[in-house]
Amino acid sequence: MKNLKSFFEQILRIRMVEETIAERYSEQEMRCPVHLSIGQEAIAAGACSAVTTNDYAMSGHRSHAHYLAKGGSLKAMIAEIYGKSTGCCEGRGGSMHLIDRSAGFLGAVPIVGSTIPIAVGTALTSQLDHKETVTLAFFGEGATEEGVFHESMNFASLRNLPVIFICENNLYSVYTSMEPRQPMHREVNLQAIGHGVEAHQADGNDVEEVYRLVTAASLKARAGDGPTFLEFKTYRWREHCGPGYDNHIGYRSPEEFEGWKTLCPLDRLRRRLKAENLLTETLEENLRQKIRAEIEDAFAFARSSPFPDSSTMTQYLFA
Amino acid sequence: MKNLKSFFEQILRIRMVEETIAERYSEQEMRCPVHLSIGQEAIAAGACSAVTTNDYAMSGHRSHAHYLAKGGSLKAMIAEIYGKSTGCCEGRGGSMHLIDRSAGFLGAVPIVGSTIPIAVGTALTSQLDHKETVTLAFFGEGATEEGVFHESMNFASLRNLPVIFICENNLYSVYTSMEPRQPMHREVNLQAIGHGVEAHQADGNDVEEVYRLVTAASLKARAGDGPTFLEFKTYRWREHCGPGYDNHIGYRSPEEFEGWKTLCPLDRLRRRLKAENLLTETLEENLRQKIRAEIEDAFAFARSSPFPDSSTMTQYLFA
Amino acid sequence: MSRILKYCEAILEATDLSLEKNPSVYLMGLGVPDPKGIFGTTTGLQEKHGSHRVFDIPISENGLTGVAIGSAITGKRPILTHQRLDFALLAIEQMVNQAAKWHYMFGGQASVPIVFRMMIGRGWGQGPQHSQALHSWFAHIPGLKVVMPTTPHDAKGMLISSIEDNNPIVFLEHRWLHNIPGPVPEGYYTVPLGPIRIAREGADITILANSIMTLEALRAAEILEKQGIHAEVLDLRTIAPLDREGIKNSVKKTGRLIVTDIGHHSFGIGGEIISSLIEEDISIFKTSPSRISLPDFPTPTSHALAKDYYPRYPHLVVAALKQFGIISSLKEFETDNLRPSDIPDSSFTGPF
Amino acid sequence: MSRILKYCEAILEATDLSLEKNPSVYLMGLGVPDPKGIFGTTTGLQEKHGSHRVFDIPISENGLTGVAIGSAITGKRPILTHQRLDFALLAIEQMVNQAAKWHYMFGGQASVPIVFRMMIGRGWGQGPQHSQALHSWFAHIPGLKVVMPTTPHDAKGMLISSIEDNNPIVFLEHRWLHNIPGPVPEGYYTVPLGPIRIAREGADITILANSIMTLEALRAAEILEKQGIHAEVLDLRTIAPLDREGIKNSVKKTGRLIVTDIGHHSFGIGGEIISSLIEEDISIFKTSPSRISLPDFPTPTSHALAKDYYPRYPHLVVAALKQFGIISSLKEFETDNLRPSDIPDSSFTGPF
Ligand SMILES: Cc1ncc(C[n+]2csc(CCOP(=O)(O)OP(=O)(O)O)c2C)c(N)n1
Ligand SMILES: Cc1ncc(C[n+]2csc(CCOP(=O)(O)OP(=O)(O)O)c2C)c(N)n1
Ligand SMILES: [Mg+2]
Ligand SMILES: [Mg+2]
Repeated sequence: MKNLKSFFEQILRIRMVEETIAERYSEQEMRCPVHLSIGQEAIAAGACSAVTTNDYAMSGHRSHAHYLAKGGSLKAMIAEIYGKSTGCCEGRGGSMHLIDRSAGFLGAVPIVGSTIPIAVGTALTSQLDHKETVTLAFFGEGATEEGVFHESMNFASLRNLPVIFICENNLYSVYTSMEPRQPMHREVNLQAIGHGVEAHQADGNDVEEVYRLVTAASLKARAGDGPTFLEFKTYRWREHCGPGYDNHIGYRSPEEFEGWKTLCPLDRLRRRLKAENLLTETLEENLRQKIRAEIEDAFAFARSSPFPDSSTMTQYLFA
Repeated sequence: MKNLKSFFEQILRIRMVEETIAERYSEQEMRCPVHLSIGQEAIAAGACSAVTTNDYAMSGHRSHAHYLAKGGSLKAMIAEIYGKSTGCCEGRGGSMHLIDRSAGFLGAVPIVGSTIPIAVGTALTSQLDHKETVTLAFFGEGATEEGVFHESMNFASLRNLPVIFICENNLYSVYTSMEPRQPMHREVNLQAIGHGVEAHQADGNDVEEVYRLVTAASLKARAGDGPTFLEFKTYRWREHCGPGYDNHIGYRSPEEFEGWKTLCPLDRLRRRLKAENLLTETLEENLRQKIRAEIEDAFAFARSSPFPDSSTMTQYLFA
Repeated sequence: MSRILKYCEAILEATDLSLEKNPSVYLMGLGVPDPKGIFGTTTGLQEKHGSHRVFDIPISENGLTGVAIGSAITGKRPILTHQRLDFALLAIEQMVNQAAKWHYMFGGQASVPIVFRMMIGRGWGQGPQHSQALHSWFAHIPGLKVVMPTTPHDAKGMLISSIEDNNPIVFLEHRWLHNIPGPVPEGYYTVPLGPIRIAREGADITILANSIMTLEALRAAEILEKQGIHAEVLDLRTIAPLDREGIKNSVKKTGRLIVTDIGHHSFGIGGEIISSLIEEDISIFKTSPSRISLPDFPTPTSHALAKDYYPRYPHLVVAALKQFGIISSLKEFETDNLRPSDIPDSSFTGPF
Repeated sequence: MSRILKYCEAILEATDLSLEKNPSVYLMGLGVPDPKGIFGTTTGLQEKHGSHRVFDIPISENGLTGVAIGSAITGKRPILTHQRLDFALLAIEQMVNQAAKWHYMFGGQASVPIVFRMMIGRGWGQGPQHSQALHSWFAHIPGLKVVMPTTPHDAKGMLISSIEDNNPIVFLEHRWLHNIPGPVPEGYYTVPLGPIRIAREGADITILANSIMTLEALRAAEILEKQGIHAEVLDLRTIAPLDREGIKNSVKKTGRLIVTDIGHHSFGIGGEIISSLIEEDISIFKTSPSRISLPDFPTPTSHALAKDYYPRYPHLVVAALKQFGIISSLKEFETDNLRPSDIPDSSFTGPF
């Protein structure tokens, strides 16, 4: 088992990065949609801790946590959100298109479900090349409504590919609950069973459980025993897109939100660490300071970086 | 239970129609691809016998049996295959695009899986209008590999729609066995369970069993209790597309074919009827004569019908 | 007639009236009944017309397009929304193979009255996958009509016409038009699908524009007016069927043409228009016509890159002057570069 | 150089050589290893190169396109086949949103070397859903290259170039070309993507054709020759990037242009070509250019309807003569109406 403290640090770091984005968004310098992952960080942290830098991960519109947990450069991410030439896509992508190939984060795009088959394709390469690489495909429960998710599951199951499907079930797609989207009489992960893929449902705010399940799935995948589907229940705290909260607009209740806040993955881990005497206020404060410094650095970097010259718009059309 | 003799007559009629098409195809007057249903007729006959003319059915490339069993005009079908103006699409569709709205056969098209969501949409109309109509969606096991099949299942399950998914599992898609297409460790119908849809697997060459299952599913659908998925195992005798046989070209063994021939749905029913003293050689011969006459009539009608004038090509672009 | 509504309100009203008038009409799409109501175009409709006629759906673009078709061939008149055209690329098979061809391929036996409402995104980092305008694609497909109103007046009247039409209609709304106000008559009225709208009369040069580019063209015309050039601005509010006559009449008069489009340049709609004119009349142009459209690159996300990606009125002015032999530069006409180029108006502060 | 192969054999050989040369190349598609081997273009490849490099797939066009992309960004060079372009409409999202834009939107960090081989159907009742040629769509999308060879020589050389290319390539094969023989060099060679091929030189009129229409254009040129008109036939074997220079050079010489295309007329590729020329040079045409393409209807199935749906060489002859002021009728040039119009050659007897 990985160090609990490293989980804590990862979750805290993601949380602080996201909160900083939220705070500063109103400065109107991050001029692109942002889908924050606050409340859902434990899944990214637990899952990415269970694999190595050589392994792959891909994600969708809500990808900051996955990118960071996988080891993507914070500076390049913030610069990308600022639209700068030092961004991870040199400004061509923004928050919804993160990539850091050196960290094995092969890309995120905002078309719901679309990186799922692509992730499966990276696993095909691993299998063809007899590499031990495992691919993590991160997506929301909404993505399982897309046909391409099922085509991907079928192919991964059929070919026994080393891919782990990590479904963050945060109960909503934008402002829409599950009710008009999926049958209430079956759990999301049952869809995987339909494809003959081993499936589990677990608490996505329990980083240790996430880590345990992804570790098992990756061992299995590396052994050539195929894909696993993991459904993690969690909750998005902030508005679907943007820096604020949206519990007041009517699609979900403030009570529901408050209820989930008590299940905060960070608080939970803090309590656990404190109970085991692994964390003190001072330790946490030191950690926060370190992270704060890193974040300030990244924002300073982003701010001071040059904008891409608009004439470079023509670059990268063809390889 | 419907009259066993009527099942026999239906299957025999479909068989004889298909065989006549096969026989005469080499005359080069049926100038379009044909996907014959010989060997699979019991599913069409059993399923369509379980519903009424007011109910709907839709299908794909291999639709002759479904169209005929649902009560589609034989003349209009043969004329369509001959490319004549009296055809069910006035020559615009051919064998792969059958329709007879007066019989509730709302259409068949040759893009694999594409009528499945359309069939679900017809069931949505029935539900919205509080009609007791049930829709039969016929397709092959290959169509379950298309994402749109899953999107359709999810929506039908979610909305409890009066649609019956009838999957004819004939083991092949064109010349490809299941092996490179679907995981062997799960049955086709398990996919329906994944969507919370009641599913059954049964012998598709047993018309009584088909009838029983579709009757139950339609009662359930009419009662507002939602969709059912039925997987019927069967076998296509002729080549995937065209009038001949293709057991010699190497993708399946002549032995496999011979094995399935012994499970012929028509022979099986004949034995059953004879055992119950419901059929004699003479009775069958009379039946054949009657059907033969109907078929000759239809072919004569098709042959003597005029071709559409090529200037009418411009008709029907917009409604 | 002097009642002022925003474009989004005009869409809302057209939908409301259509739901009221015809019980076969229903409306579905991701987020249709949610608090944001598709940029304010569907707000309150579920409460008013019931959840059997106005409802949210799963994220299954292709499947739900098929569902719309199935309900259409059994008597319904669905309106299906896509918050971005880019998402509808998942539904191309059903739209193009099925909806567009159904009436034709089945010999006219069943029609497919569906309105596909799709939004075209722009600005605030929408980027490569939230900003595509593929009207030229749809216009290339026999059996589809493609509608793209610019004004609130037309948005309402043409949406009603589209809902009344018995064919599949691709109805495209530019995100930057939704909050623009304009006069909208009360009650139920239609604006026919097909004819161009003469947004401004002039005899010297024709600027054929569509959607948001019509507004840029009108600004360009004002500037040109000051130079003594009377530009005629045509609003190509229907891409297919194309009003070839209406376009020809204007160009016959002016002898000069700029086609400006919100789609990519190459193999876009401008080629069709210019080519059709010259095929019919070799001497219709006094000088080479021009096309001002999006460059042949995906939309970059950073506003620093996107600012010169989207052509605006100065590009039209420069192109027009060039047709009169006057060489000018964009900078001469950039009067409003105080407003950032990635927002529709100063009230917009993100995030979507 | 005098070795004769059929087009399908040229494709097979190109694939075989590429699989041999580059271990990253692999080939997948419905029926790839089956007894028919995609119209003879993949026969024997699985036996030779193994089932890890040549394999059949589920009927999941969109998903497998994503799989191809995923493998491409991790070092593979997939070739994905579609037995009909019409089926690939299910995969548009992955092709257009993802494959075409990947390199651009991620700042050039990963390329997507994929060849999408798609067949364009025709004849023997292929009908509305098995015969679409949507090259103008793909050509409109920045980031895609669109290749459409006519001869076996080019089929081999351009397929090898496509496989070597680091970008997503839409490689279109007309079903009626597969059995046509022609000289094909031995061994590994490339034909560059881009430049047009001058299929026949002439100074009087340019006939710009593609795919199977190039053959019709050559027949038309022969007939025109007899009338003293020397037609230049250009084979537009690459639609995107478009060889604007090559086209211009020919039209500058001849002053006359017919664009003939296997796609629908409106908003097709002809408009782009004609329009680009006139934009650059208002006096390039001596007379109105013309487009001969498919009418704006879905393909009807019955041969009785389809026979006048597809333009053939007489249409080109009549259009060419018209540009010289000579009015003629199609019938004058119908020399081969003994062969039914719905088959590629007399050996074809159905069913597919
Ligand atoms: C194909 C497609 N359809 C619709 C959208 C609009 N959209 C953006 S995010 C989102 C919600 C997806 O929900 P889920 O997958 O559960 O992810 P979450 O936002 O909850 O993390 C939707 C519908 C899209 N981006 N792509
Ligand atoms: C979307 C699509 N992909 C591929 C094809 C080619 N195709 C025609 S029939 C067929 C076989 C489908 O198999 P199945 O659904 O099991 O039906 P069967 O032929 O066995 O009755 C295929 C792949 C097609 N028509 N449409
Ligand atoms: Mg969600
Ligand atoms: Mg089958």
